[in-house]
Amino acid sequence: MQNRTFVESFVKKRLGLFGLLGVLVIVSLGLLAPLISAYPKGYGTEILLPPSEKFWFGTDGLGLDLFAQVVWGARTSLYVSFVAVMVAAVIGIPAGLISGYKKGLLGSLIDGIIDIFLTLPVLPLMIVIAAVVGSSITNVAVVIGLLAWPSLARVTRNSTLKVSELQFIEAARCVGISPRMILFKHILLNIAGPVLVNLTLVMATAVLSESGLSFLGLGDPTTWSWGTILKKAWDAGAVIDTPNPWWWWFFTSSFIMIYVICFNLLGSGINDALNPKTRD
Amino acid sequence: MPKLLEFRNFSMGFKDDDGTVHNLLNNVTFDIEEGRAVGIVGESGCGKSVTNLSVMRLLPRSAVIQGGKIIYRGQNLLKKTDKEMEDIRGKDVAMIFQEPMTSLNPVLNIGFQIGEVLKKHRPDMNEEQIKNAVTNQLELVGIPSPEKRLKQYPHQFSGGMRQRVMIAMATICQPDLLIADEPTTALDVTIQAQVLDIMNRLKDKGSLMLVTHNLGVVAEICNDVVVMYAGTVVEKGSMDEIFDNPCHPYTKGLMAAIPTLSSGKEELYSIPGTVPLSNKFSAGCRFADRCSQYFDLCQDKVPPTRQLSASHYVQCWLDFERRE
Amino acid sequence: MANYLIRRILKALLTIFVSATIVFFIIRLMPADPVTLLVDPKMGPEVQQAMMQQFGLDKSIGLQYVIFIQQTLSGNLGISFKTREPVTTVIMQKLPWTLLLLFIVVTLTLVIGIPIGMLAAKKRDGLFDKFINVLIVMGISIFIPFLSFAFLYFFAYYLKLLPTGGAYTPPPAKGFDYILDVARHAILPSLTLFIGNVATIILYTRNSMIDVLKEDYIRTAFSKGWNEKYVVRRHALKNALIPTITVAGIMIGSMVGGAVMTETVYGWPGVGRLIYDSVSSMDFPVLQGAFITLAVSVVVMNIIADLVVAWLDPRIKLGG
Amino acid sequence: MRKKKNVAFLSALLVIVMLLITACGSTGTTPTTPTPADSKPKVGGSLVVGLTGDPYNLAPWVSNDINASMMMNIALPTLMVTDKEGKKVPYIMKDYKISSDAKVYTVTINDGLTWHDGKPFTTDDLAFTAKYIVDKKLGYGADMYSGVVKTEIVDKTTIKYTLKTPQVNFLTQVGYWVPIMPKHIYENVADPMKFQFDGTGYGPYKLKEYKKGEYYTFTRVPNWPLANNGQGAYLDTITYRVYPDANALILAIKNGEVNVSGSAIPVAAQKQLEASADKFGIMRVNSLGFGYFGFNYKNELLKDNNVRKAIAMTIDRDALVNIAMQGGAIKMDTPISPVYKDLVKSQIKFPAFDIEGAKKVLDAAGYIDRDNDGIRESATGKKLEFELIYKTATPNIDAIANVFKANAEKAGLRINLKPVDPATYADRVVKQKNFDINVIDWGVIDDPDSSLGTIYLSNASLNMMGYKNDTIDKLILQSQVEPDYNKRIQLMNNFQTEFAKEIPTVNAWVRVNAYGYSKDFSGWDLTPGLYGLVDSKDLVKVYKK
Amino acid sequence: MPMAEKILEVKGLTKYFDVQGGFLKKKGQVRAVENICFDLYNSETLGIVGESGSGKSTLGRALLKLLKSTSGEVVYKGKNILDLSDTNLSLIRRELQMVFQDPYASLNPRIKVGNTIAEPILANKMVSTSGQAREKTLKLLELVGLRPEMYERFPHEFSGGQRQRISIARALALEPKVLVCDEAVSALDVSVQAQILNLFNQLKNQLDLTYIFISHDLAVTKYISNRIMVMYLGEVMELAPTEKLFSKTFHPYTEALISAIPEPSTKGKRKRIILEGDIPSPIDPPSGCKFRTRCFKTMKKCKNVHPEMVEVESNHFVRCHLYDARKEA
Repeated sequence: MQNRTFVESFVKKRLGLFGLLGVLVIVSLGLLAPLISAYPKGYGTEILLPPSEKFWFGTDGLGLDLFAQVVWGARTSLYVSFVAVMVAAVIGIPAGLISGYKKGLLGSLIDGIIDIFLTLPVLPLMIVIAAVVGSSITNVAVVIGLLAWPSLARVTRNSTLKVSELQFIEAARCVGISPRMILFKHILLNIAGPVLVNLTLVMATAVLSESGLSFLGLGDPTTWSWGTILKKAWDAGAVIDTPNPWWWWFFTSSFIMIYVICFNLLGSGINDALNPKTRD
Repeated sequence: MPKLLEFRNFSMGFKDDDGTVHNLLNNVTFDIEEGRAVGIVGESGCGKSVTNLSVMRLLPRSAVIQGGKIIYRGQNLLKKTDKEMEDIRGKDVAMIFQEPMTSLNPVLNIGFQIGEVLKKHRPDMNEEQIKNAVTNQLELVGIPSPEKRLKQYPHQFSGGMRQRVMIAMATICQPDLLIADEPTTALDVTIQAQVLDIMNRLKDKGSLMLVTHNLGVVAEICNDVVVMYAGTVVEKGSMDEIFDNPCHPYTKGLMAAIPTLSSGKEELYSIPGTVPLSNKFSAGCRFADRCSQYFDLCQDKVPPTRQLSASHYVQCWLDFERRE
Repeated sequence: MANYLIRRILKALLTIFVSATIVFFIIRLMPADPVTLLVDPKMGPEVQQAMMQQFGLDKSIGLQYVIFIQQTLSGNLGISFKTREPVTTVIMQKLPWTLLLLFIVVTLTLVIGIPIGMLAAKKRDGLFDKFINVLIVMGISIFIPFLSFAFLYFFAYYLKLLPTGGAYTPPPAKGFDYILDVARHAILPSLTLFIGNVATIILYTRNSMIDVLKEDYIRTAFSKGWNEKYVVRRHALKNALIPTITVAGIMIGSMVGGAVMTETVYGWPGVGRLIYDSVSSMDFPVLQGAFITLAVSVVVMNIIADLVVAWLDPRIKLGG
Repeated sequence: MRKKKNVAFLSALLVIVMLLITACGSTGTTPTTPTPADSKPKVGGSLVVGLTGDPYNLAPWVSNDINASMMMNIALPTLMVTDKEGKKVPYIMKDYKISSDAKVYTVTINDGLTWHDGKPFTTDDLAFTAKYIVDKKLGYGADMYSGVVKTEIVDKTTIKYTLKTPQVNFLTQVGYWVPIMPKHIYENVADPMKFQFDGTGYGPYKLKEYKKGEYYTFTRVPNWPLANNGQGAYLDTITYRVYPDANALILAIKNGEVNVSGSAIPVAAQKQLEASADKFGIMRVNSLGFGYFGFNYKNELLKDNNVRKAIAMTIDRDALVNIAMQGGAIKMDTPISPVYKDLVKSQIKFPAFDIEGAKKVLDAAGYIDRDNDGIRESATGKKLEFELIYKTATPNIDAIANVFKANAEKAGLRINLKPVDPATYADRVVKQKNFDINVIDWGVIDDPDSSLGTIYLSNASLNMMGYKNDTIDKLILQSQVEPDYNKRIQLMNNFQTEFAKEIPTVNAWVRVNAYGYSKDFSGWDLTPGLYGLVDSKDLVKVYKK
Repeated sequence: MPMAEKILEVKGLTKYFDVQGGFLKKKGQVRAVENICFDLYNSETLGIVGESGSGKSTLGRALLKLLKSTSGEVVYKGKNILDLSDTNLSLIRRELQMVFQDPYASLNPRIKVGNTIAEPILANKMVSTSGQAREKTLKLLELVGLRPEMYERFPHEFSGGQRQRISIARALALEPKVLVCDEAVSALDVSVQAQILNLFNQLKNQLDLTYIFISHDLAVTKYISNRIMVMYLGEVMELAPTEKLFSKTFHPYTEALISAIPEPSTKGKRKRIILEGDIPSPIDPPSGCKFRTRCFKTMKKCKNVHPEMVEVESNHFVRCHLYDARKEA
């Protein structure tokens, strides 16, 4: 769509804007974590305190501030999402571009691989790989990225197919623009929208995957991620305990949901702004 | 001759995202007399298709009717209930669409899709009768071995054949008014000839409202012509009047700009600029900024509609010779 | 159609082969030596050797792979490191439970999700649609363990209405009581997976319905004089179902993923839970077998979805 | 040779235990909640036992797994059990005699026992077990029986084992650890690893039906001679149900789906059960095992006694026990577990928690933070930075590691946490001995002298530290052959003095094992042992109110 | 018409497409263009007309090597450009350029129109600095009737006619000798179509261009072309100077085509020849003469024998069995 109207129509979609706002809040939480609160480490004596002015989200079983954990967890979640997105993008975008643009054996080979990977049950595979590579947050992020690329590649491929049918690609070939320029300038510029939308979705699902893996005990327990906080809470029985230290799991769970919702909203906001077809 | 359909100062527009309504059709007024074929001519963006859909009341959701009437056999269609409209559609007024590729449902066989019209409007007919009627209708529009074709799906038909199916579907209830929206635009010339031939044979059974940008097609089929520009009727009259004595600068320009088999090699007349978008219409004559005979008044005030003969009208500030 | 089916099955076999290969090599990439797990240091070297031989660990990776493929093709998934049972036996005990769960969830999702999506599309931009849109965003953002906690806490612990885990109360009752018992146990896991997946189906149904309603042939149908109800039912439904069913087929892959977490939290004795258990105990043959089983189920369900699509869509059915 | 064997099998025990999630040994502390005798015992009722892990294999001889041993112990009870004081006493066996040279053991078994399939249970089975286990090299049993050179069946209930070398603890080991194998079943089994054992035993309960990974149901053997004066056990059926984790198990107990926990339950779960004391009871015993931080002597810095001492001084046992372990453990500041009261009377202790003191020790030894990054360096510029490796599966271990890390950093040491899965742990720590510091919750289930040997003897296979001290070696070996108890205490005190000076490991806590049960049932008893409340000899006394 | 020198010789140009039936399955071949031979003379406009499936667009792309031809030669300046490697091609390719059909799709919506024109200038190293490229672009914009300030705008800010002007400017940026116009005015409104047709004529005179004008619109082709080539199912049916083609039509297909066009005039309605049936699929074309299934003059021979091109009069070529005799004569 058109450059100016994109921003306009995005702003008009209030949900997308809300998502963007939420994403910005979480990103700044993550980036500014050191300024917002001290890294929660060691132990404290004020164990399992409910939310108060001093501890906004209460404290956990080690007497550590849960607000600080959530803030630093945001940093990890962003890191995981970002690394996963990078990995997915580095593999998925070129794979999609090539399979969409090159019609020959290479194209259909890559397409076949994408197809197969899309069919695989991703989370079980992720569990297997995560169990094998061991628990480091970067490993987990890379694994998530490695399994997120097929959907990105598929979106890239479909968009590339559509765009490369368009005459300006042929026109560019005709006036002697090199294939590389065509692929990475002419086509990429035009499929940036749907690719971006998919990237935000990968950002969202990456956090779900990381939390899931951490919850299953395949995460990195030495890093504060939302999944780890939940895992600790679950292990300590905080979820079903009576009386219940609900703050231990509630805020973290909420942040996972908010994070995912915000990225999903952002994605669909961008999507709506890019495809005004929903307006009739 | 009795009037079958009358557009009376019909105005409508489209709502954009902000809810602002941009006027497209402005005071559209013309008649279709019984048994006559009217061609509505204009370039893209002049509101031809919207005019069609307004008759059928099948406008998209963002369309807003701003005023006027569409009178069919003395009754304002805009005032009909949905239920009443359903009874009119397909039976009294039927429509052929531009894209035969997309206008047929890909997952239903064409026997069903044609028979459906009868199922709706002829409750007296049983399955067997419907099937026979459909077979006959397919034969009528020149589809070979119709018995076999009934069971087939749209993707098994060629473009020309699909348009024949569309025609069969639209005419099976013998509607009083057949609306055809660019029925041959998507077709090859030799196929277009076939379809025009069929339409010529069928048009005598009722009235025809043919929308097209192809003046040749109009000349081939129509009795009357309505020339539209940017949502306004700039000129209307009988075919001879419009083709032999075009008055409006736009009509004249249009005629002169088209190379024909009989035209020579001299430079073509061309109208400068392009049809404006609906949110950029000028307050006065919408053709003003492209007009070769433009003067100040054109820009500011909507020109009057002048009657040049019993059937010939033109909406323009210029003075024309009235003849009978 | 036959041709289509053959090609479809060939592709499915290829997919299974690739997943088997991936998981085989990934497991062998593991830094820790599986022998450490398998063999107690107290065992004499000859016992260790015998055990390694028994599990084929003494052979080269390439040879192990060839043997693995041969055995897999003959339906032999090896022997569990831990229980020494054939992996096929272990999996066959679990598979019905997973299939039961998936069957319930897929049925519920389609039966409930599709009508809601249709309705939302029909009443597009209306209050109901807006409400559904909010639910969709929530639904696709669900973190399954969180949902499971909430259900477990509320229904099982707080209200004491439903059992906390397992698939039935042991020892199993007989006849109808057994079915009832299983049904009670299945409620929470099904509900969890259902909520986690129905949003996707609603979303896709709604979007594809909206797209279909914009098609020219819908306008054609209206131009024949039919009302909205008929047009939606006869003209839009089938067309809108085609992409929805395709997505549902693909979604089963992710549903199986969700099943791992769901089965783990609720102790549902299925293949997902088996995967989790085998990871904790590093039981590679079982892990491998469980994963291949899941891949096969997913692929089979994909084929079923594709066949349904082919049945709905004459363009595929007639090979157009 | 004998010693080597001894060491080998003890190592084996430790590996098994190490691989378990929870340490299971217990000492003779009395249960905290005495069983109220509020109704008459009667036959009937069904009990559901919750497990948090699935038995790998029904045959305990091949499975090496606590869940199988725990569950099958009601079908296959052992010859000997522990009494209230933790002493080994006969159970299936009636009596035994040891020859003066400790080479010949004469064992009599109780009469009237039969296998569940009707075949009589005789000394034939005992002799078969001794031979078969060794022949087929089945698990730790193979090592325990390996010293037997001859078995001699005197009559149906009497058997004589002759050992190659003197061995004072032969019977307490095989008797306590290895159930008897059914000769009539196994004599035809060529490969016991592949054999599917049907669970046929000779105990108070027999296996009725099961579904792997889900449940195992046992029914009462009527008039089992060794329970309740020949009446047999009270409960009609006992079902073991497998739960994914402790939380699910607790929920199930609270829900009434499960009546007793098989394995020890975490502190949070204990609190939940205590919240409804009218319905649930908890019994606790101190674990025989202990938690320690071990130093790898391959690391140049950790080789320095000053560094080890300083680290020892940063360990805040109060925080570990009260915060990290939520009160589910007791402090251990002596080299030998305080459970052994006689051995710790000497009050030989590790350096106390004193961060300032630790700083002083490091300053004095020349470890100073030269580049002001908060971490001290050695004279050669090496940073005092260590990797702490531990198994993720251990309860509370993250918290323990974090408490340790926090205090060590206050003293200018950097600790990098390295949580790993059990396989990697076994690989890196036990096999490769590639780590700096490890922390582990150690479960030991035998006498301190022999268990100490498996860790601290310089050639011990579980001496992951690479610790070598001739004095320690000599003291341990002496105490293993010293028959006099008081002399042994003296030797152990010498050991502790040397140990507290050297600090190859810092021993820090002893976990308290707690088991939850439903008060719908009565007759609960908890003696030290492997199986908590569901030990065969205790479970037969449980009845439904 | 005085015959100028040949600028391009096309010999036996053939292009088949493989049609993939999907995974592991070859469905067949589209015989899009078969054995096309013609010469293009300097400064002429050769019109190519045909209906869908006639292969006219494929021919245009094959000429410019945008598609890899199955066989045949395209000789330009004495060299068969189909044999040239990509590097040598670029020099010659510059002299053969194309204007595309869809003014909306032929410009990259994300690139400013000025850059769209300047990009090929730089890519082909026609100038060394971007400043020079800009200068040249501004001149081109002026040449096609656009204002210089439009350099900075994006395609969506332009109307169809303006976009087609931009496309023309882009093609002209490489200073071509031959311009292939593929349905270059079909997508435009009639009033705008005239503007662009006039521009083509104006540029031709100004720059001494040679056109190959591909269109389905016979009237437009007649207007702009010196010679016309009529194609049907991948083959040339008739090739003649414009005046000759219309004054004395030989091929039945051409005859039908001309008669099928509805004239926007009230005068003298001609008798129309209506061909029966559909255009056959180029995957499975009829045997013998490809037109025979719809031909109103079909003979027995047409079914079995594939007709050859016959020069029925000077410079007037026809592929039809009706004129076999003339060839022999």
